[in-house]
Amino acid sequence: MSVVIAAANLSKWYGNVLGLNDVTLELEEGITGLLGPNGAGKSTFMKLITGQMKPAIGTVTVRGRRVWNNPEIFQGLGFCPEHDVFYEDVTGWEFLTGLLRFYGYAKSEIAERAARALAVVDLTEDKDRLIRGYSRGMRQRIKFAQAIAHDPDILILDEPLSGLDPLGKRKLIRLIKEFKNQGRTVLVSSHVLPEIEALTTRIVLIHQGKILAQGDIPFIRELIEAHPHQISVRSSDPRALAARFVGDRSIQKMTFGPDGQTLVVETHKRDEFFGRLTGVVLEAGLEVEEISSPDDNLQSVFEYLVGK
Amino acid sequence: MATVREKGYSHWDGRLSARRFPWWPITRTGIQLAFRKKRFKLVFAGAFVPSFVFLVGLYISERLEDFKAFVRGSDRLLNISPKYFATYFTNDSFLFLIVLVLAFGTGGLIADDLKHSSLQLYFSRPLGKKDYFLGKMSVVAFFVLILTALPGLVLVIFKLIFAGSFKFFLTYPWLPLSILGYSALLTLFFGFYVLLLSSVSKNGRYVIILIFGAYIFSNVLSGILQGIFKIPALALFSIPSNLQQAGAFIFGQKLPHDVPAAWSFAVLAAICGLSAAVLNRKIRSVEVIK
Amino acid sequence: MTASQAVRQVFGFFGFLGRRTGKARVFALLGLMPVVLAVVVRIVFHSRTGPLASVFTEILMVFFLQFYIVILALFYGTSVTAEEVENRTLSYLITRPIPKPAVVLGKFAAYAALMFVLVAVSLGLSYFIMNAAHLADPALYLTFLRYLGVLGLGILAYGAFFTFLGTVLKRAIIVGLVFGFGWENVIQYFPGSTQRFSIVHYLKSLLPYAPEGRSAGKGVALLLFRLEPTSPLLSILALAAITAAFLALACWLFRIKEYLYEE
Amino acid sequence: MSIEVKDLSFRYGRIVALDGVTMRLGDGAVGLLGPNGAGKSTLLRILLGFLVPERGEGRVLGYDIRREQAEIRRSVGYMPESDCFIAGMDAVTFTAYFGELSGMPRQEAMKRAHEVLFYVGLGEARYRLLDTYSAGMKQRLKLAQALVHDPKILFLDEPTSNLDPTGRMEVLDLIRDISANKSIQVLISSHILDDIESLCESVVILKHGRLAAEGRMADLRAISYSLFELRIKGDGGAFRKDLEGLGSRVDEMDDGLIKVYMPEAGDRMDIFRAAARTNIQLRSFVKSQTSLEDLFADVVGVD
Repeated sequence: MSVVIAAANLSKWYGNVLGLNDVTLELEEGITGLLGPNGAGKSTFMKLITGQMKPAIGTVTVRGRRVWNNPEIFQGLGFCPEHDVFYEDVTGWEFLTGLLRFYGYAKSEIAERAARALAVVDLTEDKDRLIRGYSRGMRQRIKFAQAIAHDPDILILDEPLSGLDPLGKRKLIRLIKEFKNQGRTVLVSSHVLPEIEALTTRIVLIHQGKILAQGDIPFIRELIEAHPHQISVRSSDPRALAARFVGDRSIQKMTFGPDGQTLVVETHKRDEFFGRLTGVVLEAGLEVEEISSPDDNLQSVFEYLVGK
Repeated sequence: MATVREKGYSHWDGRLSARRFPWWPITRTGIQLAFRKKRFKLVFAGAFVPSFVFLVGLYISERLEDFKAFVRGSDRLLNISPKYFATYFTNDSFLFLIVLVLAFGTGGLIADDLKHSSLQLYFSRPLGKKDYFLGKMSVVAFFVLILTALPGLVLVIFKLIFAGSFKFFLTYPWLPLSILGYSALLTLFFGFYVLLLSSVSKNGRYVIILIFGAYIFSNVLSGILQGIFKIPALALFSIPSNLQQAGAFIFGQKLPHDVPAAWSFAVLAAICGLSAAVLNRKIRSVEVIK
Repeated sequence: MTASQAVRQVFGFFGFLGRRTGKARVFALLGLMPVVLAVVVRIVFHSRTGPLASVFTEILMVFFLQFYIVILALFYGTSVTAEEVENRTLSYLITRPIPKPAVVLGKFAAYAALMFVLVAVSLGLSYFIMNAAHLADPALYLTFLRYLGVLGLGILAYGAFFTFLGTVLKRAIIVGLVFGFGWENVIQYFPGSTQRFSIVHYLKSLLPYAPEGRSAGKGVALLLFRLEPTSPLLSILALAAITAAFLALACWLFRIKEYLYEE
Repeated sequence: MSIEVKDLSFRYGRIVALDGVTMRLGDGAVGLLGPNGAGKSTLLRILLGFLVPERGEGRVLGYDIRREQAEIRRSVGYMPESDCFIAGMDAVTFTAYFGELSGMPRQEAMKRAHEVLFYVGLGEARYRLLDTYSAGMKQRLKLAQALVHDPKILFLDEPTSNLDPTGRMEVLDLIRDISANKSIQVLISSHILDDIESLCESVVILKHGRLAAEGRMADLRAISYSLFELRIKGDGGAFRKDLEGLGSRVDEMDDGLIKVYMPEAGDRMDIFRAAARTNIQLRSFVKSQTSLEDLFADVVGVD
């Protein structure tokens, strides 16, 4: 896994508004989720990588080459802007072939690439309709098509799933994964964490202009020592179950759920707890309906690191 | 007895009622927003210059003897008669200043709502399309009346005060009525004219240019046509000429262009009709939620 | 991809796109107005020939020179960069393997060509209809080509200046309006060399009528009113310099500017 | 319940938007789902009286949607999907303005505006000009203007779009608080199924203008056979063989999730006994039900 996109002590602000503050980061192949609260510097980072902004301090490089005012890196890089904006008075076909002019392809190759991109996002039958008449899902897919038409090996997507209905989301998630499986690099930014979780487990969390966390979600969750892990057990007699664990030193806190069936346990030593749980349940003869870890998802990781 | 305010959402104990003028808040807010625009107060104040000039004219006309030497040729202008008021109401700079104030102050009335798609907020309230237009139009009415009826009547009052007698009023009792009539005409016309152009595009700047452009272009066009063909009826192309014709008629003065005044009234009415039709079609409820 | 290829591709892209938007049709309609006028004049004055026709041509030139090309250049010039920023379609262009200046030059060239076609068609129709009486006379064609040349240079100069304005200012249209219709008209009343600080002065100096020559009616006076012309060669050089300078400035600015859509 | 429609149909020219929809919406929060173009916004527009249906009729809060439009709109709060505000105004005057347009006296509207702005979390930013508001703040502002006149019903169109994760949680809590115990009926149209899942008890799914599914979420998602999804720690092989010995089928997914299909008569605790025998840690144990996304996919068809 070689480093594809690298930022070294990257800082950027405009006026007195802080964008990024001394970010050092290396992204490899595969899908990386970029997330952070509004105004955390997420879109500033996206703009710096796609050469729409100049770094104030530090550098950002794609495959070792600086990005600002260095157009040939875009030969191998595709970008999907966040806003739902297009040249509205052209058809899907004209939009793709128009943008493909800038890669030095022959006319025949442009037509062939446009056709292939349309097939990938299955908009072939709509290629001669004006983009003005496209539905939100189709617009998002044509935007994806223009980013992959020149066969780049890096794809940067800014909120690609926003505004799509569940089927549209599924379709685009599958396309992004197929793109990744061809050994390419994808950077996806999104506000809706379940969407990021559907795409990848590798995230970069930016907050107040700094990298707060980077790596696989479960790995990060483990590292968060400050907050004990929550384990929820729904069984026929939660109080009996609780009675058996009261003496256990590793348990920090136990609460009973409003439905009167759930016991939520907080502990630092999950291993130890799970080790004993099966035995205790059988010994007490309880009927267990569900065991789950409510805070083992990206939302709670996000809350811990960013929350108030 | 202790009370604890329940956390979270709390209800409102008042009662919602249909009001007599449901559109009044729209007007009040429209006027406030106009005054909040940068440099609008300056433009608005400037629009009162002609009325001030004519006020000075009134003063001089009373003190004609001491100004005799100074005001050689223009004593003809300074004998105060309905013609004096007609000139005030129909001179070019007066009308142009009204267009200037309306373009800057009320250009965005509908354009801003279209741009920020806030129409759907209006129409998810118990508000008809009629109320929406009435509210917006009375914002324009406010500015036009303040620039026409108010100074007009004030001038009449000052004429009586300066002359120290009611003679003037007795000789022309119908003059205040003409002033009100003509102000009403301007209010109605500019109301429709501004709202029509304001609903044409989302882009505020474009609308301002349209309000100016259409007004000036119509005048220039009719000037060129008359220059080439010398047919008086061509004056009907120009918005200002039509307004001046109507004004001259209302004040019982000689018409500036020898075209029957009825034609000018017809042209102005046609523009208002066109505007009403376009507005009714443009602010359809489907448009409201895109 | 070499810079010149990039410019050609951008030219192709916006040449195609420019024709598509509704605005081109609106300006074509505006260009129709002189043609209609010419037809009407032909019908009304078909009996009389001679100088009267050329006088009306003068009046038309006022429309073209001081209104039509200025409006066209103002709109298309300011939208070379401002349009992409305002509609946020800029990110589609600057994430392509082409230098940013190529976008400005390519798009400017495409819009200039579009404007030239609009003006050529409109001028051509109205001019030849107006002078239909003596089509045989070769001098007629020479004057037409000269008019077209002047308007072409006007499009380039005004277009470049307004492109620069569009790149620098946020409120380019308002400033453009003040310059195009305020400063350019007022300048003719100023004495001496102040006239040199306007584009219209050089355009007027290139017109085929010597000022103090025969005063052929109101039209000519209108155009050449108190004009102290500079020599045609100098005027062409000045116009070329204006175009080149403002385009270069626009390209340089576009290259270093960061466009921040509201965060 | 307050929303009832019978055989509602509407057409934009040739395109059929609603084709004979009949339903009664349950209490509490109701999710309105469907792919783009299924007729969701058309249904909202008809209920709000922006469109007059071709066929069929309906009642909102007892008022007829054709004749008593003003009454419906007085007691309905609508949070539109698209960004909308009025430039040049601050949040308090904006909210009070729309309160007034709903029929509130001016002073009451101003007082209530402050209260509602604090409630949606815009307390400190309520005097700032709306032009300086971020997308997330505008989203909360839309909720505030929908609540200012204390409506009986709330129509929320994509309430959590362009909010950051923390903002999304807060708005979801607000909606939960409103719909749970404050006697306000909430109809939510959203594409983010996780939100609908966490907010709504019942759901309505539209497809091509027809009612594809309607009812309480729990009933719609129940499945007949007992399928358990497990996550374990330790040597899965032995555990798997042990379970198969008890007569249930075991599949292992690529992300480590183990699916156990128990026979009807099987006792779930056998899984625990098997785990104990092969000393495996059972880290997650859930009786599977179709996820809302799967329900949506097979109700609406194509995957």
